[in-house]
Amino acid sequence: MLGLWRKIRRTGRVAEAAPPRPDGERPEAARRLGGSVQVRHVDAGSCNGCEVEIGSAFGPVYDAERYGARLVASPRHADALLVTGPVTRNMAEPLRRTFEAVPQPRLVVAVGDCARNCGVFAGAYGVVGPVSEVVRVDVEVAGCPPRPEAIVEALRKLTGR
Amino acid sequence: MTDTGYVQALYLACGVLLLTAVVILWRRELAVIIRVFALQGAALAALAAITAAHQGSAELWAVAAGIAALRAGVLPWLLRRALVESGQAARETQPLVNVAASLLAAAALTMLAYAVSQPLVALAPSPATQAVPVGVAVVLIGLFVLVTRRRALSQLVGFLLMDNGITTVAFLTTEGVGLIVEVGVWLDVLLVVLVLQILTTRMRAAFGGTDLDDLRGLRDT
Amino acid sequence: MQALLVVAVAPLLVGLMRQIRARLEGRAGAGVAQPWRDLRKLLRKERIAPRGTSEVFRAAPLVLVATTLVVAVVAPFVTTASAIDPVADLFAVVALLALGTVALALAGLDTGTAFGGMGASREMTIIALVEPTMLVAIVALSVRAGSTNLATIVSSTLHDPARLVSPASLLAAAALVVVIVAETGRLPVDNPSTHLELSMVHEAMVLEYAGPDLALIELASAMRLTVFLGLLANLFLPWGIATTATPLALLLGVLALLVKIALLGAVLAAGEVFLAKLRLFRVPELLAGSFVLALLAVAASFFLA
Amino acid sequence: MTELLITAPIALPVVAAAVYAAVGWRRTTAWVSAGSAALVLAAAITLALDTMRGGPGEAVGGLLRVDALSAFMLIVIGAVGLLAAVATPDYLRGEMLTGAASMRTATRHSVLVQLFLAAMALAVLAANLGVLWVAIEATTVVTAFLVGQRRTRAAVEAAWKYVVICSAGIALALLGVILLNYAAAHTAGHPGLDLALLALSAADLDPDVTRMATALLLVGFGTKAGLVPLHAWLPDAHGQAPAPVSALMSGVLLSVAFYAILRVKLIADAALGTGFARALLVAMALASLLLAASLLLAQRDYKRMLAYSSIEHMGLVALGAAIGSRLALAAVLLHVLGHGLAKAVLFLGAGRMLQVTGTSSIAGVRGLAAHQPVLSGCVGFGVLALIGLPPFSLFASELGIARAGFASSLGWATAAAFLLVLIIAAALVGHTSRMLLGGPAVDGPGAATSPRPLPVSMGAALIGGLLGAAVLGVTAGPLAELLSHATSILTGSTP
Amino acid sequence: MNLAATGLVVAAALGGLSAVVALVVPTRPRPVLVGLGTAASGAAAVTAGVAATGGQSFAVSLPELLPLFGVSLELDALGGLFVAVTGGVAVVAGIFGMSYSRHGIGGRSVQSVFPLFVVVMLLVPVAASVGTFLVCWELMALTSLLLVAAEHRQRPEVASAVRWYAVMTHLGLVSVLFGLLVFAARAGGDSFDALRRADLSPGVAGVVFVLTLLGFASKAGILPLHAWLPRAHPEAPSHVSALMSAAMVNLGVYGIARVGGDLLGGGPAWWWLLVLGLGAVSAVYGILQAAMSADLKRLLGYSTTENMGLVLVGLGAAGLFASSGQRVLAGLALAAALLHVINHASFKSLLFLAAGSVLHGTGTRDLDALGGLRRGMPVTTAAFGVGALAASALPPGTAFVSEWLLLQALVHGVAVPGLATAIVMPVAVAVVALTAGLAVATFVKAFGVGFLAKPRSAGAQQATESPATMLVGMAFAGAACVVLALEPAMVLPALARVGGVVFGSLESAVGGEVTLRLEGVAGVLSPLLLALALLAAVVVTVAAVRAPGVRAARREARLWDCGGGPMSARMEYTATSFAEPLQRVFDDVVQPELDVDVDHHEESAYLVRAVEYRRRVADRVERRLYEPVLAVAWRWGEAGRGLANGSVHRYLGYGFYTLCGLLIVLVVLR
Repeated sequence: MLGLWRKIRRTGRVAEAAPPRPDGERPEAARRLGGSVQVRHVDAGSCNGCEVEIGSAFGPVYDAERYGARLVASPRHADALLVTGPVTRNMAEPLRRTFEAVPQPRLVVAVGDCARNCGVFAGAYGVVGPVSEVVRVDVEVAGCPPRPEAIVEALRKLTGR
Repeated sequence: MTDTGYVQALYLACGVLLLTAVVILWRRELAVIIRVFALQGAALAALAAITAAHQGSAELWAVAAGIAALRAGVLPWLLRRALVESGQAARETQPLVNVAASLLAAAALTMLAYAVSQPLVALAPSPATQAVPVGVAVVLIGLFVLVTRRRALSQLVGFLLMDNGITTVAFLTTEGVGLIVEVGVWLDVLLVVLVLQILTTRMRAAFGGTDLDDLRGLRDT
Repeated sequence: MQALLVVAVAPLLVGLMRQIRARLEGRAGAGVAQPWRDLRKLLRKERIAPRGTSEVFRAAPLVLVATTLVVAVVAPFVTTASAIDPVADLFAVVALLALGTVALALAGLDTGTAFGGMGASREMTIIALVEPTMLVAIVALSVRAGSTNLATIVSSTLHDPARLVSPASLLAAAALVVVIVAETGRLPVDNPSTHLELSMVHEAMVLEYAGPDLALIELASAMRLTVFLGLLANLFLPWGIATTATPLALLLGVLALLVKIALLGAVLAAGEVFLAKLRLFRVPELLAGSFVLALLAVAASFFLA
Repeated sequence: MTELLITAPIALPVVAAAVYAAVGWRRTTAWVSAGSAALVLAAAITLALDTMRGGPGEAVGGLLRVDALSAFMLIVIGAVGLLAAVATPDYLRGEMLTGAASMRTATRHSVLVQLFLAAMALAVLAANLGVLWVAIEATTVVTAFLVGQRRTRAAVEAAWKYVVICSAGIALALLGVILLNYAAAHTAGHPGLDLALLALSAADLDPDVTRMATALLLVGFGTKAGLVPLHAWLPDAHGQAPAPVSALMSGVLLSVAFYAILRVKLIADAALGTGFARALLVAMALASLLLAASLLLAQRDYKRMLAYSSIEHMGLVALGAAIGSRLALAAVLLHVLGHGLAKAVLFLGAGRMLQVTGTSSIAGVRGLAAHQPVLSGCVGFGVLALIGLPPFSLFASELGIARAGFASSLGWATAAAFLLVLIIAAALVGHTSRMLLGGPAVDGPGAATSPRPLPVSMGAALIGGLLGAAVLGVTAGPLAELLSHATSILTGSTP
Repeated sequence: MNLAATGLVVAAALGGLSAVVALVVPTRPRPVLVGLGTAASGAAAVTAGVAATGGQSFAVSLPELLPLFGVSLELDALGGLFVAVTGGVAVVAGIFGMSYSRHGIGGRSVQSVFPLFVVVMLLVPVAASVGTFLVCWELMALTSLLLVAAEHRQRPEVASAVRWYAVMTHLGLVSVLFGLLVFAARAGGDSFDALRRADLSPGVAGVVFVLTLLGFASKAGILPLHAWLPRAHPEAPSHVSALMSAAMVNLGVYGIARVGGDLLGGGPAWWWLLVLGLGAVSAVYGILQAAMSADLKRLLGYSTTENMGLVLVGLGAAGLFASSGQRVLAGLALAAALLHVINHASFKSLLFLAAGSVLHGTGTRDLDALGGLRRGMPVTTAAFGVGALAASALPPGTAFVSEWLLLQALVHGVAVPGLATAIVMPVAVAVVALTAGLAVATFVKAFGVGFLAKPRSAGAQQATESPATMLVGMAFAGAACVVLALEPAMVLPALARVGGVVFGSLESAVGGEVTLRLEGVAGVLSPLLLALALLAAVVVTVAAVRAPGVRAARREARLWDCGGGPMSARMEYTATSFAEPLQRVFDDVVQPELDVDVDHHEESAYLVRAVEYRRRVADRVERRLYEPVLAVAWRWGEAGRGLANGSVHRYLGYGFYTLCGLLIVLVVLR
């Protein structure tokens, strides 16, 4: 325990200084959330590259939480869905249901190229299409996988902080 | 009858009673047993007669006659008839306790009878009461026959042996228990023997024999 | 008034604790007021009635908040002069809080989902084990004061502070801390920020709630935490509490309370950093330990009195 | 008048027997036996009233005597006899249906039953111990063929065992009678074997001889009363006898034999002090209870079960007699009556069960209540009565025995006895509930038989017996005074 | 004739009349008439009981009844309390039975026994002599036995329950009988007055107390003689279960209070420690078994064991305090115990009636097959909810008040000098607390799994609400629960008077009208204020949530099934799975039997075709105590058969050897 305490003391703060608030269009719904966004992550068929980056975005270095975003376990608690990967056939209906489960106002963030336009999986037999073909998408994050900064930036668009 | 003669006759009769009881225990042929039983009946009748002679009582003479008729006549006759009817197996099969042991047991029972009868003698010491233990011994031996003998007929004899013993005690102690009771007792004994005889017949019809070991249908084990 | 204070402070306390944890983990943290922002947002959101749920599901958050509110009103946080003294019994307070838990468990079962049932089952297991510890600890405390009335206990402690360092008091305090951790669903009994349904206890029951209902539940759990810490603070460190109704004393009482709660919260948050969640079936061992502590406390209060 | 009344209970059945012997059993004469039993009961009640008003009465030159105790026993004989007689026609018809009996059998049955009743009446009315012995031995003779009525192997076997064991046992009693006579002959009063005189001059009897006589009498009459050690004829005979006969044997015969023990005990207590007879009776009682418990626990035959239960109840009665206080003896007498009624109902019911299901094995009867509700109800309540539940009078009498036991020096024996009674009750309930409760059997012996409704008169007998026991348990009414008188006779005090 | 006498006579007469009516009227109107008669009889009994607790008394002697003994009756405050409670339960059970009895138990016999059962239960606390008491006690056993057997054709378990019940109740009777008869023998009299005057040596008094305690505890379902209760109560028709569980078991408590307190006049501390210990063990064990049980009525039955255990804890504590001269605390503990008796009667009758309604509506009482009843049976659900709240000792429920009183008594008892109290009281508090906690879990399970969520079987799916009279019966019981929960002060003066009967003059322990104020020790509680505060808080919260800016409308959405689905009832938590964590925690105590059968494919042991999982929580006491006894009895029976092996020689031999032995003894002793 003491060792852990010493390590905490030695390490200090790891979070990088917050970059300036991103500008650009904020979705209408995001305005009504008032600086608090709970996020439910949906893996619609991803190769898990994006998941690793989402993990880093919520890790100590990028610390997305400081902007008022938090990962939650249930879509009922969520304001936004963080969808990764191309939507596979098996995941199309669950994705739609997850979306339905989120109370209004609700937002969808498509994370990664696959979510935006199927990326390398475009046209594959098991793929229905990009996220936007299944549910309405409010914010897109490009990259394969997207950089954590990009994800944080998208989240900041939602929280407005 | 002189007193000495009375006493000797009395003891002789009692001796025969006990002896016949032991012989019944000893022998296996049912026919012999029945004959010995008849002898015992006669001895009993003699005992009654001796007492009657000693007391000079007409009532007792009548009783003695009754005993002679019943125990030396009717009952042995009934038994013999039953034996003849059965036709087969005129011997007692191996008893539950073998003969040697039976005789030893008879000795022990006689000792017990003597021991037990001490107060009976002590109550009114007289030649007659001195002989009471013989009666008690015959009762016990009769019961022993009932417990150990396997033939229906020998059990019957055992029962009658007990009865003879009891009658002996009755005579030796109080010269009978009153005529009505006496007659009632005889009647009962006679009826019991009749009943048992009929049952023996039925048993033979139902079981094909009179071995009491066959009577094991009713049990809880 | 006390209730308003608790309502206002509770989310801040949670925010403070999260902030402290974030700092200790090397993160920046979302700020102390973030829970309030969350609540504001949730209140504005849509209400959802999951199919197949009943009035029990809908009423549970209300009951949960209401029970906590009543406790907040009657317990001596700021002043020992309670508004409704006949309710301010320690047994009653414990039972009220349990009632809230029960309402939530029923709501979890009412949804008919596997998670709801699982959460309810686990929560009930824990509460069944927490209850005896709590009550025995109360006995340990009340033996000194000769009453289970909260105000009486607090004022008697004020009059005789030497008792606080008695073994009975320390043991009872230790037991109560464990119990409070279990009751409020903190580490190591339950991880309030878990995302894995299979490891959830409290969270599993509320998976179906959304919007204002969820807000009530979050608020209530924050309040419960505050109330428990407040109780702990005033039962063992009653200094500063107002014994008269003068404004100055009251102000002092409020300040003292805030400081005590903040300190306790900070300690709790710091402690959590060092702990991992226990396996569910190790929890009874922990609770049994605290039960023994409480029992020892009673014994000590008798033999060492 | 009294003379006539005293002889009536003996004479009436004899007359009835003569009628049967002459006319045979047929539709017109079927109810003669019931009439004779009813008249016996009526005579018994009248005698009871007489004795309570005017004290004991005598007849036939002092050979018969009636006092409150005899009157009470006569009432038991009359009541149970009436129950059995009412159920008999239906029972015999049932037997004829199955071919187990013919008109001749029925005739013989009726003659013998009437003689049986007469013998028992004689036993309780006898003023002389010798006559009493003769009457009791006579019951063995008349019932022997009743037990063997079916002529099956089992029936013959049971009859043989019955006669041999009972005769051997009762012969011991005869020896006892003779020794008592001997002792009596050497007292100042020369009482002979007259019961009343013996009791009066008992103090003069030679103790050693009397002790031996008492032991023999208790063991001997205990044989007929179904007490250990010579109890073993009882389950066989009761199991094989026709139901009405079992009812009479179990309900009355045992009690009549026990009546003899009570009379003997009265004399023995006066001669020897209470200790000797008490010790013997307690030993016999506890042994009987232990035996009944041992054999009831895993019993497989319901008629034998009832028979062992009779041994149990005789054991309890013996315990009560051993305790010997007023309360205990009153309870003993009440128990005798209550047990008579309940056991008669049960044996009659068991006979009917045998006719309906064709088996007397407990395992062979299942879910009887589903197709024979009235019969099952009667049997069920009968068993409840037997284990001593209120409102049946056995509750009151068992309670009385227990109370008296704890108040006496026999507290531990009482406790042991009632623990055994508890075990027996458990066994009885277990066996009975297995037979009666449950749904209608889908297959097996119970289902094969077509439901046959319970004949009216038999039903009347069953329900009447139960009601009688129940009413008696609620209030003894006028019987209470009779009980008090009878108890006074047994304790040698004035009421 | 005062009110107590009139009420009692009327109650008995009405009950008897109903029994007769049941025998003569045709099937159709029978249950209604019997139900009305029973309810009226109950109402009269309540009047009599209340009058008696109010100070009226009534005594009558009927020497003509019960041969050899005579009957004598006397109604005092202690008896009055139990008469009133029994009457109250009879009212609701009677009303409920009017339509409940139509199915399968409308027969003559059952219907006529039912009112008789009520009448004899009313007579037990009125009996004033040993004979009367025992006859009433045993009549109660008989009538209830017949009622338990009522449905024997429908279910094979009934016969087994009947057997257990008959044997155990007889065992209890024998124990009580021994005790009371020894008592009566030493006192030299049969009447309770004579017993009161008796001067027993401590040893004898102890024997009497222990013997009667065993018997009475068995009736109250206390360990280790409880085994009949979880069998008989579930198998009886539900309104009978209510009567048995809410009224009959109380008479066990009555017996202990009457004999131990009133007749024996208190006694040494160890008696009451024994009572307390038995109560504590039963409370914990009962609720643990209830928590494991998946059968609704069995659960309620075990809960009865638990509650009677709590009552005995109170009674034992009261006796303990009384024996050490703490009259205030004794009064408090006794008031707690008696109040709990009343409360338990109210909520347990409600719960059993609701369970009966469920059985009526769904045909099953297996919690694992229930669920989702709130839609089909809203009133029943509400009723069970009220009952469950009351039973789980949470405010604002009834049991909370009495357990609070009990805890207060125990807490203040810690301060009483004496080593025994110092050790016993904290443990007792812990026991009560553990019981309360487990009770919460149990009733959350019963209510949540049984009534909420989705139906788990077709029966539960098609459940429809019960007929009006059943609902009215439940409503009465529910109203009693609510009133007792909010205004317990109402019954307290009566309890004080009852306490006076049990332990001699006790000071009134609890006072106050709205607020319960303990006299002599510090402690206040106001259930009414608490409920009002709770209500106010709910109103405030609702108002706050309805504030502008908050959406009012609700959108219906499918359940969150992780996007998969559809969710079926098979995925739900069942009662068994709900109890699983608790079962693991108390593994060592309950010792469940676990069977896991894994069925492999032929090709490989790693390919599993099916897994079968069975768990059975057997009654451990039963396994450790009863099974060996039964085995011994069985062996005894088997061995005993050898005594009758059919050999006539052996039979004669018994006589021969005995005779020889006897003669030898005569020779030796001469």
